[in-house]
Amino acid sequence: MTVDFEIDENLAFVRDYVRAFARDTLRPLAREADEKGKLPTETIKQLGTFAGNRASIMPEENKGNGEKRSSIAAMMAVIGSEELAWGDPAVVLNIPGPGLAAPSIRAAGTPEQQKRFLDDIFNVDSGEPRFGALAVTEPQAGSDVSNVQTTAVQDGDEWVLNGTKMYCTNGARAEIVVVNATVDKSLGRQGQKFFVIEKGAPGFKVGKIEKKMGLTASETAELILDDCRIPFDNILGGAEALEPKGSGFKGTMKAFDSSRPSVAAMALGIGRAAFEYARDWVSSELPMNTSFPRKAAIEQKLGRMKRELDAARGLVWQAAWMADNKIPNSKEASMAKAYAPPAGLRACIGAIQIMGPEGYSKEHLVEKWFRDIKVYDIFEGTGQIQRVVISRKILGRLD
Amino acid sequence: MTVDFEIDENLAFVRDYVRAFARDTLRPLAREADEKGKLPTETIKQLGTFAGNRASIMPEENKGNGEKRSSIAAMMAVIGSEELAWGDPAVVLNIPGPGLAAPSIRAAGTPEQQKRFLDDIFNVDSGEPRFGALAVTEPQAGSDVSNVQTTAVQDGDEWVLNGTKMYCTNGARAEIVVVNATVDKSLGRQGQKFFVIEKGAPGFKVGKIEKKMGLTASETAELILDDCRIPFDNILGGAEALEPKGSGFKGTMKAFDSSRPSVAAMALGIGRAAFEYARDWVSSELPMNTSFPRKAAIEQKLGRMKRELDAARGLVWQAAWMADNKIPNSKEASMAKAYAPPAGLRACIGAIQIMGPEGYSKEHLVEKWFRDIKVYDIFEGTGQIQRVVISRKILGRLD
Amino acid sequence: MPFDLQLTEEQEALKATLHEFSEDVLRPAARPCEEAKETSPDIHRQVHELGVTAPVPEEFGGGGTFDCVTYCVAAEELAFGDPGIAYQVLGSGIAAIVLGLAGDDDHKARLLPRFAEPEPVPSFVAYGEKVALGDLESLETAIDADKVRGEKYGVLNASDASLGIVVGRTPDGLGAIVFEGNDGYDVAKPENKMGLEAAPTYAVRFDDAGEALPAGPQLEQAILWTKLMTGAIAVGCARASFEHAAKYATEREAFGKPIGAFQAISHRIADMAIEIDAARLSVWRAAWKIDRGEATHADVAQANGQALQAASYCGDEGVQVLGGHGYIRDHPVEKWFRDAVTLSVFDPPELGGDTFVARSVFA
Amino acid sequence: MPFDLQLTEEQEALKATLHEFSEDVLRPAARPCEEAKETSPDIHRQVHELGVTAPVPEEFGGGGTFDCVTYCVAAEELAFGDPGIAYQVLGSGIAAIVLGLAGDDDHKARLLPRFAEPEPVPSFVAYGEKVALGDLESLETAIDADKVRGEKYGVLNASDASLGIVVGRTPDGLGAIVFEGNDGYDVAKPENKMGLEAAPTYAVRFDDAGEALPAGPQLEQAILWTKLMTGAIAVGCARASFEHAAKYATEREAFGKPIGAFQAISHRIADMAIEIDAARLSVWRAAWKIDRGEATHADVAQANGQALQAASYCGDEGVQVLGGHGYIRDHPVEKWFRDAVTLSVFDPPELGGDTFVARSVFA
Repeated sequence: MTVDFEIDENLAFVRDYVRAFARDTLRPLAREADEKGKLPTETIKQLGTFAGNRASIMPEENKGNGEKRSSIAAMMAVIGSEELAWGDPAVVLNIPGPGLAAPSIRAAGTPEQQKRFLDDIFNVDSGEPRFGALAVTEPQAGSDVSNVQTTAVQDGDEWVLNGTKMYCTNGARAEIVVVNATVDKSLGRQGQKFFVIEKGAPGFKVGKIEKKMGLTASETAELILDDCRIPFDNILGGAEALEPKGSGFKGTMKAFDSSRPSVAAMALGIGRAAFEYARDWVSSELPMNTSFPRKAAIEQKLGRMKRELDAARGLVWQAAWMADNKIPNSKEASMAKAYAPPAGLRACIGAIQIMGPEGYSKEHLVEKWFRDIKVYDIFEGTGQIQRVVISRKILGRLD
Repeated sequence: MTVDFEIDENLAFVRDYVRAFARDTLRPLAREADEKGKLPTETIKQLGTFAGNRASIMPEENKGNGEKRSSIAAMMAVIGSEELAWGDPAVVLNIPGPGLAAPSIRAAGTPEQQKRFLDDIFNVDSGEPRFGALAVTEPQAGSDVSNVQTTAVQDGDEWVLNGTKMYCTNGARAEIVVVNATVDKSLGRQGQKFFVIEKGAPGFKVGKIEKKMGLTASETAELILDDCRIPFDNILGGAEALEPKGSGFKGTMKAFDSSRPSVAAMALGIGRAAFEYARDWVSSELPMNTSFPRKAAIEQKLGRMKRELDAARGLVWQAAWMADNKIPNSKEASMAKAYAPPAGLRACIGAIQIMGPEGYSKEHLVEKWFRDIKVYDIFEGTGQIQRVVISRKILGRLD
Repeated sequence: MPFDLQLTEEQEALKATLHEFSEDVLRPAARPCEEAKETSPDIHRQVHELGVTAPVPEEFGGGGTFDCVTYCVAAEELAFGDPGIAYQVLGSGIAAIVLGLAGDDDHKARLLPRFAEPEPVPSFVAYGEKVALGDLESLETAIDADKVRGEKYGVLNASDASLGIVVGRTPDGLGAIVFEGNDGYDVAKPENKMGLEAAPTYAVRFDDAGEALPAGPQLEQAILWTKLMTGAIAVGCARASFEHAAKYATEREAFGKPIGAFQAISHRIADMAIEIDAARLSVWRAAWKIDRGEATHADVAQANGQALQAASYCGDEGVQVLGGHGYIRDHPVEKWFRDAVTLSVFDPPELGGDTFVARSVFA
Repeated sequence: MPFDLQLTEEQEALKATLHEFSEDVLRPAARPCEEAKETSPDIHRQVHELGVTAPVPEEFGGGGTFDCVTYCVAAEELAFGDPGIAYQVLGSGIAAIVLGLAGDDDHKARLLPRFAEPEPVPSFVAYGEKVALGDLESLETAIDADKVRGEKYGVLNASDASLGIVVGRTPDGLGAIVFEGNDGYDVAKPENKMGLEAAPTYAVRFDDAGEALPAGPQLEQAILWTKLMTGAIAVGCARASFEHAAKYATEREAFGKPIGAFQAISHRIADMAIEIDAARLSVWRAAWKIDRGEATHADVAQANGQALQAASYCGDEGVQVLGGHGYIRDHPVEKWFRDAVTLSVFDPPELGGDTFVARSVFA
């Protein structure tokens, strides 16, 4: 063991493979998908086939491998995520699969639930693309995830859920949606449990599909639970989850923890895409021997973009490496998540300004990456929340 | 009345006069005073003579003109402060006078107190330099000025004060020191009153003289009140101050409010000194036709320094103009105070980096200005406290 | 008069009128115009009627002109309503200002009355280029007598303009050529923008003769006024984000309190307020110098730099304060952020603007 | 091996030793050495004995050498103790590293054993110039065969050095000339610095012949190692400020709570932690590339830029968190801020460093 910044051949293979997929398959779909706000079903199917045939193109983590992760799983996840987002951060969310439902089911589900909700549904080749989703956010609870209003009441061998969930990626077309709901308000966070809602459950309605600043090609749905009835067995962890020490809020939130480095890696990938695009544009459109006063400023800006993106990659890889080596990384995961999205955003804005009127134009992709990236500083914990996590790890809890 | 960025001939006269004084008298004293940590007594006397002969070189505000301020008093204060600090921010604090004792006495003192503590002491020409001081900060209460530990207990026709004050400018040599102390802890802030301690009062001791990062030529003293006895009449506002609606903490703190634009102006003056010094150094040492890659970066940095300093001046003048026009300016005064010191600090660091090994050298003054300016973001309310003030003015009190 | 920030009564009244108009007319029109990718003729006509976008002296049948400070006050207020519509309506009228300031008697008598008609004139003043954006000294568009050759970006109304002014370099300095009708240039392409969509713009190639405006200080100040329009709009855009975010911070609760009770939010609100005031004062100062005929490229670069920085900062923080709600189109903050960054390409401080400021300090 | 951030057991042990040494010896020595404007011989000797500042291969009588990553780990730890003393002791020994990496057999056999003696060798490696500070490509110092001519700044030990290496440009690239004794150059003046005062430096004029080190990739990597020393020290300096401020934030109370309970403080603490980790990783990456013989000027400019930025940021915020207490010399944070800004002139990202990074991206 010694400090080594070279990735080994396994990781390099993943990176190169995913990079090729991102370049050849995702990137060409980006503009049209952004304009139309979706991909043609046929394309989604094809993405599914590509992805299904080559399991390795999806980072391990997104496949919800839970305890089975190898010692480079987190590194694979961040390297793959950077490349996929570099290809296109919205199109990639259209690749069929269980998505964010997987980590929570793997983390808290019984073996039977893992088989039923993940293996049975997603490993079968139905010919139709299948999605899973996770719905945590509510209209009145963004960062404050403990303040959940959705309720779950047992009624015989069923649960009856009521509430509204927002910002659910692929929520409208998902076969299964994992939601959190409180079974006992008096217990606070401990009273929150996770449930799997299957498509077509009575009382499960799709509300509006959000119109967003960016990531438009990704479906973001509002989900309404109006006396939504699901089998009793759909509580994650089964009946044991209801016991005082049952797996609940905290356990499942840990699944989120491990996704922070990957989300940061995606922001890094978007920022890198913008940096490289601007660099190439400068090479071809603005020969460095011109005498424009802007030339030197552009050069300096590109250097800063690279420096900051490389710094972001350092933080992302550090967090992933710790995860792979079973070193607690909550602080470092938040550091990566706090740093990479703003660094990526600065790279996108820098790229737009470097390219000037071609930067704000939809003729090029940098404007799209700018619109896409902003949400990476918001979802899975805002930059503010990350700093709360980091400072508590350093200072302890003082308030 | 219309928008006009030109200062009129009165203000221009003050600016030019103070600028000449700053350039010819203060600046030449700067380095030696910094090295020795003080000025020779003879020099202090001379400064006092200069200043006494030309009342207009001290900003009106520092003379504590209270209600008598003319409609350009605040503008005079900020313009004068910028120039004086440009000359030297530490040497200028050695100009004899009542200093920060004046605004509090003018704001809260009875006419008799104003005569006794200001006019009688400071308007007489004793031949010896005379100083006044204000002591508010305590070891355990920096920003939290309401948490004052110093007590004042009435004992017959005297007050007995106990406590320790820190960071008192000219405190060791002051003829009078204004301190705040609590007469009744149960009343909170309302129980705080201000008192005038005269030199030689029994139980009044000077503690250590602080060694500071910068402003070394200015005396910063610890003051110890150990059963310090002063006449009953030395409570500012007289006996009436003890009545429930008596002038106390809040009223006197308002005197501070009016000093924020001047403190911001001083930071601006220091930053401008550094900017101009670096600009002139570049002109003479680094002809702009050299091909160093640094050239363009230096140019850009100088431009940014100027832009930010001019922005700071806009905010400072806005706050002063509002004061002169009796428009409540608490928010704008804090905006100036929050913005100017960091802008000035960036200018100082930028100047050091532009000048490289001559920047960090004591051969030039920019390193001194860097050391001097940092405290402007701390005293008279840290940048954090200013943002508390600003956001409360905008959002109301939410916590 | 000493230093003064007091608006005149007329300016205050105008500001109040425009503020109300912005709230009542522009805010509701913002999303529809954005989606239509143009400012609807009806909205454009309503703004035009207010008389602030294309001022014409009374002698030419107009409602009278005003100074650049007043213009910046008005532009901020319109942009507070919607930066995209403001960009369209102000940019469509600014040719009147250039003609009024820098045209000869014939230009004024012949061309200005059109702007006094109830119907807005589709017109433009084109200065930005692909690389030399706000950089008037590096323009590659060449003017020789009445001939102009070059390529401009961000040109409003180019597809149907009945009057256009193009800025370029003559052998001696800045020059400008007037085109009547839309002969004399080719629309290279429409610009499909990520922001300011209510103001459709075009890339345009010029290679023909028109009428030269008299070169000189008047023309230079008029062109600087045109450039400063960007900064004035940016201040309004910044303020829109700021006010929305501040209001939201008092209403939205998390962890049992309004989010504005958390310093991570409230201190950013304070910083937004600081940036806005700093920017406005910088813009007003440049405007005041234009009114005195003394503005330099550096003055306007400095003002625009400060204002574009404020708009981008407030745009970003405006979205951030709203969190997920800021990212969806139900709230306007995501739009203002896009508008701000789109505006920012015209004079970004870090990519040229500050260099101009620096060059002035060695004068 | 895949990507790995695990230090070896030897590195961990060294780090622990140096940390303890820093706490026990360097922290108490920091202010006295600063006031004396030199590192006391006793302290210098104690650090020298640790064997990390002037590593000499065993064949030349030393305790063995180690890689650049290890060096950066050690330098951070010493700088955590005191950046000024660290600058003096590391800078006094780095000639041994340059000779070991880039000297010919004669240099090694003749010169290296001196560094293995118990007494530290007063020596220097001089590269910085008045304008071209960290910019190795713009050096004006000219080397022709064994002759060197130019002026260097920030040269340690110049008044009594028994060995010095000066870096300059040959017609083909980077070159270095070794001087034994202190002939061959004139001390122009001592530099009276605002920070790093325990490391007295000088401006020095070179105009004489010495012995040329063999030019080539080895020499280039060795010079980059010398430059990277600045970044490694900066990380330690940043961490010193950070840890002091974090501890203070848990102890000092205001408004009834520890000040770390206020987000205005705690979120800055978080930002300091982020900057430090980002800087350390960047420095380690450049060191790892030096160890592979693959480092470029851009790699080191990038690492130094990140590290110097972290040191200045943490220095500033460290003072700010302590408020008035931060400004007085009773606490060390004001010193670390001065040290950080002094260090920063050698490779400031905004004044050249980022430009190098950019040039590498067009390769």
